[in-house]
Amino acid sequence: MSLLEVNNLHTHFVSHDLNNRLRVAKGLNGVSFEVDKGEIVGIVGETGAGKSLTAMSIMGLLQLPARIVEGSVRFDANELVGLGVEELNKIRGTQLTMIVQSPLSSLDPLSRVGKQLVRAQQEHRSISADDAWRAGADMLATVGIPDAERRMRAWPHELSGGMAQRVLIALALINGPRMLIADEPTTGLDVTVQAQILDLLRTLVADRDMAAMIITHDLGVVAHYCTRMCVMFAGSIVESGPVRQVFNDARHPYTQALISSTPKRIAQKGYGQIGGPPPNLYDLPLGCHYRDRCSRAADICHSTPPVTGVGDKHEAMCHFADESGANPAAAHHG
Amino acid sequence: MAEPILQVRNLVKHFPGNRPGETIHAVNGVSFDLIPGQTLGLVGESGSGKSTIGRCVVRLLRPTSGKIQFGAHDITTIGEGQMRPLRKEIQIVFQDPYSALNPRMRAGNLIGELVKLHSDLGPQARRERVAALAARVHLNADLLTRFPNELSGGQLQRVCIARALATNPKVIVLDEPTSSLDLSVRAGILELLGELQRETGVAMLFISHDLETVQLVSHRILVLYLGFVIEDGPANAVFAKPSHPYSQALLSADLPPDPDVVLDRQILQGEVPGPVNLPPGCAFAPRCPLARDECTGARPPLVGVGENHHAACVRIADGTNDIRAAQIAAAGDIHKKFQDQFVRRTT
Amino acid sequence: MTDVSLTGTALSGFSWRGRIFGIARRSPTFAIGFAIVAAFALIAIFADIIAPFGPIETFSREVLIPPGAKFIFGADGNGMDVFSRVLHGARYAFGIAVPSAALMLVIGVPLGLIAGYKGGVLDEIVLRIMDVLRSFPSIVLALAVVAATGQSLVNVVLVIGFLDAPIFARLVRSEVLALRSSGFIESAVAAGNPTWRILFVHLMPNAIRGSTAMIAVRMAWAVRISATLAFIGVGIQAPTPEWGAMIRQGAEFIISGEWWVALFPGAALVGVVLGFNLLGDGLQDLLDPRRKATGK
Amino acid sequence: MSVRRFLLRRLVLVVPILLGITFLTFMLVRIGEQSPVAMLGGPMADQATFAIIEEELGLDRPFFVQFGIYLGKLVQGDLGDSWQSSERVADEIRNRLPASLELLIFSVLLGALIGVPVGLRSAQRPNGLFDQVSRFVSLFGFSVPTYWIALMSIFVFFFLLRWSPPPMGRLNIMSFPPPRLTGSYFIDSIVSGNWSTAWSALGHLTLPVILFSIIVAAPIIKHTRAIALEVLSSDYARAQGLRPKTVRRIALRNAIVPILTFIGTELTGLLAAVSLLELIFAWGGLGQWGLNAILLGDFAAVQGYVLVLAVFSVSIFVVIDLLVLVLEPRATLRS
Repeated sequence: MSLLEVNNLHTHFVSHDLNNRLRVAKGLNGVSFEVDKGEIVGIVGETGAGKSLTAMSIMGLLQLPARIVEGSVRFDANELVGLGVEELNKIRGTQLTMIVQSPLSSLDPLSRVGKQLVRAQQEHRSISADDAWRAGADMLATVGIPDAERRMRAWPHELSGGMAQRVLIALALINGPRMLIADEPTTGLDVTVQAQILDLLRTLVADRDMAAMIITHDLGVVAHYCTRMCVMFAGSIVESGPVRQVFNDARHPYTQALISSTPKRIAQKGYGQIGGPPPNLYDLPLGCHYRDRCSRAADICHSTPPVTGVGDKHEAMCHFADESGANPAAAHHG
Repeated sequence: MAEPILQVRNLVKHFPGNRPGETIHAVNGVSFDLIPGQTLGLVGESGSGKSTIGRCVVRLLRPTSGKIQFGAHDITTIGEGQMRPLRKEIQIVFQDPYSALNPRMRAGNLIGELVKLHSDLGPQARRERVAALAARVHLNADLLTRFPNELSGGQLQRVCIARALATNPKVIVLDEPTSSLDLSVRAGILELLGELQRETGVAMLFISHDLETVQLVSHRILVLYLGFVIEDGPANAVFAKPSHPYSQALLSADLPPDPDVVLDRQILQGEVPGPVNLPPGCAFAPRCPLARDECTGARPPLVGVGENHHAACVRIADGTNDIRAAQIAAAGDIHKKFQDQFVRRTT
Repeated sequence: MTDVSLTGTALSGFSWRGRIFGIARRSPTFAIGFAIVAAFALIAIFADIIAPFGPIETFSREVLIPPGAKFIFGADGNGMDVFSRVLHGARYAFGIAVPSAALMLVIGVPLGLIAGYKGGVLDEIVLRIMDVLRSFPSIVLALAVVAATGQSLVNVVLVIGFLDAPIFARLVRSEVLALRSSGFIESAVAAGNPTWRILFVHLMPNAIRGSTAMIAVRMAWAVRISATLAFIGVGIQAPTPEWGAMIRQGAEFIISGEWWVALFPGAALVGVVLGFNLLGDGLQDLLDPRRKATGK
Repeated sequence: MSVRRFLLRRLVLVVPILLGITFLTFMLVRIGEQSPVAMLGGPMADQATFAIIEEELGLDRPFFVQFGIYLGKLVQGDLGDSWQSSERVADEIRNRLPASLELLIFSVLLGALIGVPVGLRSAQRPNGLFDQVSRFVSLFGFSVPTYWIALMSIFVFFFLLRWSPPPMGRLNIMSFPPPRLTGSYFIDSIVSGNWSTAWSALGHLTLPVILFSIIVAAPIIKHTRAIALEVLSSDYARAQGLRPKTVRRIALRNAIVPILTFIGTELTGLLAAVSLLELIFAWGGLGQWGLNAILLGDFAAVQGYVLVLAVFSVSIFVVIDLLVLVLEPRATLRS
């Protein structure tokens, strides 16, 4: 049994438009995946594919009009969907934590770093303020903040972007979680700082025997920091598998298009398939959602494609998943 | 080589800081040429002044000093009234197409606006011109009646490019034109830009922090750090043999989207300092693993390291400017062994 | 959380019924406010037809009659029908609110546009005026000006319009400041738009959105302040059927127990002002779905 | 910047604002229709009498000379004399300001005491029943004219129920004002141990304070709710799995500064709004006096009244700035 098991998760946005017609945006359409101890799973996809929504659904942080209409999220064999805030908080923030986007807005502007670290501990267990303070300072040092004692007394607004991100990681790890979800942990950081943060994350996950899920739109991050990856499109995971396998033998045309659109591949193979506009979540086509943009589309694509296993833990949601396109860019020519 | 269409010499741009008496030194003496039919890539992290340079070139900002020569015109400090007729020659495409278009105007009118401002075409001729432009950027004609919020990011960026092309400009500044777009859409935009350059021979200034994209589209590259050019040269030469320690670190921090590439990274300590108080001497010295005492003295000049390839580092003279070589030499075999181990564990 | 694609939302199947219910569901506040304001607007238009008596028609032998069959809101100290007067009072409310709101916009919006976009001296002036007005209760200023310039409907409208114009100037100015550095204004400049086109074609339609809700709120204020002036005795004077002036008439009878003279015009006043305020609040909900979203 | 330098700078910046306001009122009262000359002279006076009065009041001199003389006296603390009461304006203000402040301060305290918790509670479950009701009540408070609600409650609580003393002044006729200490009859009489006076003062205070606190609470509810909502929906409050109680505490802490700033900016307007209430309850405070001065064209008195309002608001802003400095780590002393 895996640490985190997400099964057939459907999250919808239900609202009424100005003409009083019911509108349902299908944000997630049956998302299933697992994360095991020691793994770093990367979730990639374009804007609106449902990456962040997946994380929010898992963490129970959805705000109306978004809500889970079907499916289950099991963490360490405990069902999280439908739990009240009180029970959820026993897991959230201690065993399962999240680093949300935009580090600066994620810190309480009116509490010093140290106080926030102490508070995060005292919320979940009884620990003396002194002990919590010491643990906090140690954690700051662990995440690579020099002069940790002094930084404990800093206000959030005095931190640089990279520092703030480190403090957030410290906050997420302070209660010794078993799994960490990082939503675009390096977006907005400079390239040279990005490397520092990602290395830190990987080391921490390995040292602490944790699991992690990284949400990103950067295939480079997935390629070098994740063990497994899930490719999302229009609220579904269209392909998942070990990173190396997916990169070298992508079976879903969308994954193939993604990989072939990276500048490196373009430089080697020329321009591949051109991406179209994202599908309208209020009016998703029946069958394969990628149909309209797919060069491989056929009549059969009007029926929902099955999730087909194509290798060790490698699955793709495509009618043609069995056809190996060992060289993704070869399927198209620029 | 063709005559440059735009020459920038010693461009300096300062802004008043947040506190009284403070000065933000955004750009500190940058020179370059734009050649028709070629793309110059500006690379740098936040605070490197790359966007400021772009805005100075299209005269959205007035440079503090230096010179910008466009053809026969010195546009460095001319007023908006004199600049306006020249605007049709120098266009810009911004990073975020969602905010770069007036949300209250339809796509067709947004493109038509430029035609209207810079030509005497009647309404009918204008419509035809807009349709032709839309076709050229591969934008479906039925999208022209839509408002920006009814279009996707890729479509919006095509509208922006159509706007930039509407007046047949000689120079286009592209300020991170693909950063806010999804990967699969990015490629299409890059392809379109290349296609247009081949057709029209327009000179492009391509600003980006994404090294791979810059490498893909640029003929020449300028690497910026804290408003200084620390390296320039032909794109391939710079990527093949980065000479400034910062260029080396920057290039090594790149994550190629390919798990089979073995990373060999020189991770820098700390972050880019704010451009308020510039470090003395070489701006990169405080973070440079190779910094020597003399680095905090005078600012190092750009010296030739190859054909048309220059870098500003004092260590170039004695050939000790390679971070990796220096590290290996310093740490010896132990370091190398550790590094091998690390690489094995992570891949 | 908001990364839901809204592109290509078809607007087919429009129906008035659907639209009305849709708006009412999105913002009940707006719907109620709109209904109240519309009802009073109808009263103002058809006051002559609805009212049983003329607004200054006197029944000299029927002074201070409590509400009853003939005078459903009672009769006042001059023997006038309070009901008819309250109905006619609606005309003064709208007669002040609408033109003064128009005046606020005509003065404030261009001022804010130019001040925000051009900065410099004009911006300084607008800011200083705002400073003065901020440290200066508007009611006192209105009172002083009306007391100085004389009591007439036109004066009241002018004073209210001029006093509130800086509010819109500031509102538009701050929108412009936010928009000025936003991409589309930069790209409008880079496109070679002349300044007037940037101001009125590009900035105005986008900068004025935030003011829409404020118009309703300031109309509420206009109705209130004009009534207050009349109540104090500087604005419009009795026997004009203006609600503030009527409350002033009724004030002297309160301690002796003739409550109806002051109650009904005041209730009508509260109704209209509340209507405009609800309208403004609801407009804000409708125009800024994010506010609603975080509100949920 | 040190606090002292900050205060000094603030003072320097305030001078042109005060000067502007003074000039504006000086001009306004003089272009007015009411002329003290005509009023003082009475209906029977002839041109010669008018001329004498005009000369006595200094109104025959050029406008800017008059303004200069006024400013000269102002610098020495002389606000001139009220022609209506012949009292020194400075004395009148000193005597009447405490009455207004008593009403204002009690109302603002009560209003904040009602408004802040209600606003916070509203933000807990937005669009819930409590929220809907409190939003409506708050909008009602925005919309109801002070004087009208005052008249109506006088009718109910004085005329019908006889719970409230007659709306005439701050004490009943049998009581004498206590020795002046703070200027508040209620507090002063408690301090001096005069319980019956204190009881009477409290009785007279109750109705106007409750009424006014509703007016004060309305915008406070609205703003507290908006600010709290923003905090509650922010990332830091949600992702760390904090208990709702902790989130509420953080929300309150984050809301304090904007709420304080808001109350501060409202205070000046309230000092003016209270004058209508004073008028109806014959309170004898500054507001009532100022209103009358404006109506009668009592030049010096109007000037004095307006100046008090301006100084009051300016000092409130400084106090708020200093408070924010203490409570908000991001704040720095800037002009």
